[in-house]
Amino acid sequence: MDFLEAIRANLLSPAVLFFVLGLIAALTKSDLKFPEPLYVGLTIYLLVAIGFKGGVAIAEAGIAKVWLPALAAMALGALIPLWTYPLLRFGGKLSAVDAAAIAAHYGSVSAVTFIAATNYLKAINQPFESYATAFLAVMESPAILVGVVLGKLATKTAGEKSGASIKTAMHEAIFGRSIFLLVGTLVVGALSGEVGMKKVEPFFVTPFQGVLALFLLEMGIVAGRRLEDLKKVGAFLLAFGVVVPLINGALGVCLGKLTGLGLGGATLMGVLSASASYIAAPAAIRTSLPDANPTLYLTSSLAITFPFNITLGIPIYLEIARRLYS
Amino acid sequence: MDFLEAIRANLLSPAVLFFVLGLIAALTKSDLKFPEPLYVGLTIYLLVAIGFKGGVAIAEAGIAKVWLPALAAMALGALIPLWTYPLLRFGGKLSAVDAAAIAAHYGSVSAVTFIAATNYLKAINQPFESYATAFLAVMESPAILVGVVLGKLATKTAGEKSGASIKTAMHEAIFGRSIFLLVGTLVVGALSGEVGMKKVEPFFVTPFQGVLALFLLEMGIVAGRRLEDLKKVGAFLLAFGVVVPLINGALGVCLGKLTGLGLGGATLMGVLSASASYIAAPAAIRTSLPDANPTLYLTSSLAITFPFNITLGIPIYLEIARRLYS
Amino acid sequence: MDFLEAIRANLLSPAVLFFVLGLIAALTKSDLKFPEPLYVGLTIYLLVAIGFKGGVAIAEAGIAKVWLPALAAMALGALIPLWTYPLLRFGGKLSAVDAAAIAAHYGSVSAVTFIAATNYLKAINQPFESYATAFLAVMESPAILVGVVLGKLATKTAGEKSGASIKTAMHEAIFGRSIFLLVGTLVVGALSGEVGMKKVEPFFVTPFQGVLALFLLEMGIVAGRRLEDLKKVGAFLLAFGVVVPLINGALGVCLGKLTGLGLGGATLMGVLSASASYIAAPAAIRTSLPDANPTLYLTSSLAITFPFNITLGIPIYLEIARRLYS
Amino acid sequence: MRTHPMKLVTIVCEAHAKVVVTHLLSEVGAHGYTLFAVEGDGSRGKRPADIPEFANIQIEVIVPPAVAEQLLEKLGNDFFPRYAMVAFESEVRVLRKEKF
Amino acid sequence: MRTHPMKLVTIVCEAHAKVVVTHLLSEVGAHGYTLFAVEGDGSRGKRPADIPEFANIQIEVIVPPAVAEQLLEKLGNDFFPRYAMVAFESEVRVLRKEKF
Amino acid sequence: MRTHPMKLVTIVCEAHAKVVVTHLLSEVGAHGYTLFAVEGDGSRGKRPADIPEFANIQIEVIVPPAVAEQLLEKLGNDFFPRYAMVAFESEVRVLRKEKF
Ligand SMILES: Nc1ncnc2c1ncn2[C@@H]1O[C@H](COP(=O)(O)O)[C@@H](O)[C@H]1O
Ligand SMILES: Nc1ncnc2c1ncn2[C@@H]1O[C@H](COP(=O)(O)O)[C@@H](O)[C@H]1O
Ligand SMILES: Nc1ncnc2c1ncn2[C@@H]1O[C@H](COP(=O)(O)O)[C@@H](O)[C@H]1O
Ligand code: NA
Ligand code: NA
Ligand code: NA
Repeated sequence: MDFLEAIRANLLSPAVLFFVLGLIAALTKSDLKFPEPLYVGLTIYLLVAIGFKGGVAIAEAGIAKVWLPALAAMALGALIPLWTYPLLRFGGKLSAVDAAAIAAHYGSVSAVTFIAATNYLKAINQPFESYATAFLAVMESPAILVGVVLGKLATKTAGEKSGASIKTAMHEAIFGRSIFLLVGTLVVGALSGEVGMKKVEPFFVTPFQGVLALFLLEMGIVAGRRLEDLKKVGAFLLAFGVVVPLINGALGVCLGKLTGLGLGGATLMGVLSASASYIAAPAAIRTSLPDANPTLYLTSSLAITFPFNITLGIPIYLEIARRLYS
Repeated sequence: MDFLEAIRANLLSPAVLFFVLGLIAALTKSDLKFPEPLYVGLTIYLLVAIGFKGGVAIAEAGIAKVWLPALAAMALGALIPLWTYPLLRFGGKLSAVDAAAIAAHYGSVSAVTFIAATNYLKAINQPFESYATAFLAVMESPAILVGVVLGKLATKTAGEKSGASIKTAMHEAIFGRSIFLLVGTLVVGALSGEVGMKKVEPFFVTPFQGVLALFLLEMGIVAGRRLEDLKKVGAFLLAFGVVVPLINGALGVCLGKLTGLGLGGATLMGVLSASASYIAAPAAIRTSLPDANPTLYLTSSLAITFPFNITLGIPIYLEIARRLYS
Repeated sequence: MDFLEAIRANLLSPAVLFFVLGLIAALTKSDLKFPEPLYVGLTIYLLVAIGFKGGVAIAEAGIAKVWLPALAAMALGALIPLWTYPLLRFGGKLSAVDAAAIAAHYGSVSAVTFIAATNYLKAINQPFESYATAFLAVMESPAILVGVVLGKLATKTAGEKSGASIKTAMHEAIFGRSIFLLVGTLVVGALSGEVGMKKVEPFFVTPFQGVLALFLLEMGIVAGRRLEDLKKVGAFLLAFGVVVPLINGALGVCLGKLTGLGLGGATLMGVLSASASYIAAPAAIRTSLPDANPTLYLTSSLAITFPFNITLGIPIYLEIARRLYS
Repeated sequence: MRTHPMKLVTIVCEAHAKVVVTHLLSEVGAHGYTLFAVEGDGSRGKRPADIPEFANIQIEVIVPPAVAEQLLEKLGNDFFPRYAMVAFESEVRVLRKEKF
Repeated sequence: MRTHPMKLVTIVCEAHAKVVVTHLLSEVGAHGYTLFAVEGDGSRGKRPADIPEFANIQIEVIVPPAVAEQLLEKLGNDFFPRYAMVAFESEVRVLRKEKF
Repeated sequence: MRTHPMKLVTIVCEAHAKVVVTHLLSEVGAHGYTLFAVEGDGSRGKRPADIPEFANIQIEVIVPPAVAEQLLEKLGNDFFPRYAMVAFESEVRVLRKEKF
């Protein structure tokens, strides 16, 4: 399957089409929306399913295979803010706190983008290390902490009064809902192993792709509503939201290869480092760096990078991996 | 299978039994009720599943087969209010705005009734054109628009102040949640085709009948609560709610045959034209014709026609189709 | 499989591991929680699924086999408060109304514990009478009524003003959500039989174990939050919450054998009588005996007995049954 | 348009008390009420509202001043000792006084 | 800190009226509103809030006194005869009066 | 029954501010609060409440007048510039003044 064909296959998959339908719903001001508990329920389902499956995969592969790339993933997550911060600060002329906040988002990861990528690889029969979920789990927090520290250094005087301290940010980054669920179910999956998997497979694995499609419908609506804000963020962030993922994606793929992953696993490492958080990071940043403007980081991660990755990014990172591995 | 057997089979299907259980819950004042987000979630699931499946079916059958009966279905939906309005106005001595509102509901359609009918046909192994969902999608709006125009003509002076205009009604009738979901997922399904279907089948197809049964439990509760209002609507509407569906159902079956559908498809066209809307129409009518009394149209569509169709109506329309096709 | 192995198998099952994960979430103050409608939705699903399956099983086994053990189960439920009340009153030095309230909880049953037990039996390939759900359905109310009468007798003068009467308690105990759902779907299942089961099986049976695991995650959070209250209830209730289930469990197993159940069915009867209600009973007791302290009955049933049964109790009751049957 | 003074009584209580509180409302003569689920924190700890049995509800009821007084009286005497609960009244103005 | 008197108008109505009521709010010049789903009981029977189409919503809007009067006027004349609805105003104090 | 005057402070803000606002409440000495999710519209656009991260919450807290003043002061100085937020106070009467 060549590159264009790969893109076409992704664009015409139900998941991406549902996402586009959601965008249209938002743009046509349809009153379609998911009630909040449904959204939360779908999120919990997706995180638990992916975490549990990853845990079972770790149990099978053995920790010996997983620790090195996992450590590398963590380091990559922590380092991304260090190069994106100066770019935003001096290239984009953003305030220090805004630059730190955005950098944190791009170092952290988007679980849904990762899930969509595994889905895509499965659809085109590209095998991958299913313990890659472990990388997702460990990459979420480090960048958030680095970003908060960067932001705090820059606003030492002003921020102390009402913004919660770095300690709060750390608790949020470690025990926050999504990270807790992912890490927790990884462990549960590793303890349950194949025997446990057999019992819960009809719920957590078989209908998974359909649930993801339905969820992306809602994500389309959520992202679509942010499209109005594109004007507010300016041309620099627009370009940033597409180019930086491409660079990070390439970095991730290379690191995946260096740490011994196969073609599929390296692609997923690329997807992770290319993706930007829009759930865990905003929650932590909003409380820790309240002076950062949420329109900037939410719009770039949710309305630019997320749609880009879901539609074009994933096949591109695969293509990069293919060239690297051939 | 003869007629009585067909009715028995329908009455003892889990879906209908769950509906009856819901009625009993309402009548015995049990505190059982579904939380609103669960109700919305089930609705979204059912609409998306039926729309997607219909779209895949259209892709397979080709648009050439679908357009003629779809157009006929639209026309039928638009025409039903034109004959029911005078009946309600002069036969039932209802006010003009109430007559218009009720007429709109009976021209529009009930997705759940349609879904229950496809379920029933599948259960008794009666094949049908699965692109019939397209007729469901196009029949929802026209009657609402016709009904609103009828009502506005009748109340030209009074209604202008706070009732939203025909334009609002049109937006509601086209971009309202349920119609948007149906039409949108039809298109998504048509673009995804069989390849996409395979991915989402375990979620959107396999558990479908069970989800429908659960949903009908809640519909039973909702309809059961309205049973108290039966006294308020009077004998005319009681009879109207049973006889008009029978007539419309027969019309629909005939039209299905005329436009080249098979026995199953014609039955579904009959079910659609016999069914009365209780979701999309009330939403549009309440904003466009606020002077119409909601007790009248909701009670007749939800507490009379819906239970009648679910239990007896569906096997009857099938029987009509059988006689016509034999 | 010997006893220790049986316990290990239970502790490492996904369901129990998810429960433990929930406990950890509560103890680490993670912000993970399920939205209320999701919780209600999962409860409805589990009750409907178990009820429907039980009903189908009754239809197959015939009422002749079911009535005797069902009657015995009812009697057992009604009698448990009569021996636990004096124990609590005089052994535990609790006030009359608190003793009556707690006694009611231990005579009533926990549907989730029962479901976890059927799950466990299935996992270790221990056959059981699947019509045992009928015992669950009939054991919920009697103890509540007995407990309310005990409590009312003790507080005749004070309670009359605002506490609702025994009549209210009876309505709650019979038409309350959970009991209505269970009994209702038992009947629906019995009427639908195998034919109906085939239709809804992919929704109500296949994914069941996975849904249960997810639900136990939330139950772990709910129980974990109550752990703080353990200090408030004192050593007596702590011991009560573990020892009384063991005694009731043994009683239930014996009664199961006496009324002709097999090894699996007797185990389930043991589980039922050992379990304590934390949904239906609190709801009824809070309105009927408002002077009873909810911290006492909720903490003992939810934070002591429920976790004990889920983890150790179930394999123990099975072991008791094994010894009795060998 | 002429508005008329009424009392708005707001009650925050555990969900289990719903039946008895709404019963009390009709007893003292309220013609309606509005109710919704809330989370809360108070002297009896957090009530996180994720399982309906242990949640809080907020009940709002508009009544004439005399009814408000009677309602608060009964709440204070019979309900406060038993249920996790907070209640307060405030002044509001309505359009159709005969409705309340 | 200086606070300024404003009116809080609270409207409880059937969910179907959401579009027309929020439209009215912006017509009379309100700069924002807050809205949530509620259950209710009143002269038109229970509204149990389990299906969105037949639920109640509560709308709260802070406006200057003149706007409140105009709003209640229109509600009383055009909306009360048509929709299941209750509305009332109360006195509140806000910090930034230019916001409302 | 004797009632006592208190202040009800109502805060509508983005859900992300929940932790910091409830922290502030206990800092100024409130003994409890009530909280629920709401939809909203305001100067910063619609907040449709379908995903919890971008939703609004409404927080209601009953406090003695002095605490209310201090609370509004801090909200106005430290929170208004940072968070999407509206806050206002009103007079209420409670039964057990020692509770607040
Ligand atoms: N000062 C307060 N302001 C607002 N709501 C309160 C306050 N104190 C208590 N509540 C509410 O009343 C419920 C019961 O209070 P308590 O009995 O103190 O736990 C709490 O869960 C809160 O929802
Ligand atoms: N006295 C009242 N106090 C508070 N809310 C009320 C009152 N009367 C009616 N309501 C609310 O207003 C809605 C419509 O009232 P009605 O038109 O009387 O049915 C009800 O469903 C309640 O939510
Ligand atoms: N005039 C108003 N009346 C009631 N609520 C308001 C008003 N203005 C704003 N709000 C609420 O406060 C939130 C934040 O307001 P804003 O910062 O203006 O976007 C909105 O989403 C609304 O929920
Ligand atoms: Na990243
Ligand atoms: Na029709
Ligand atoms: Na028991």
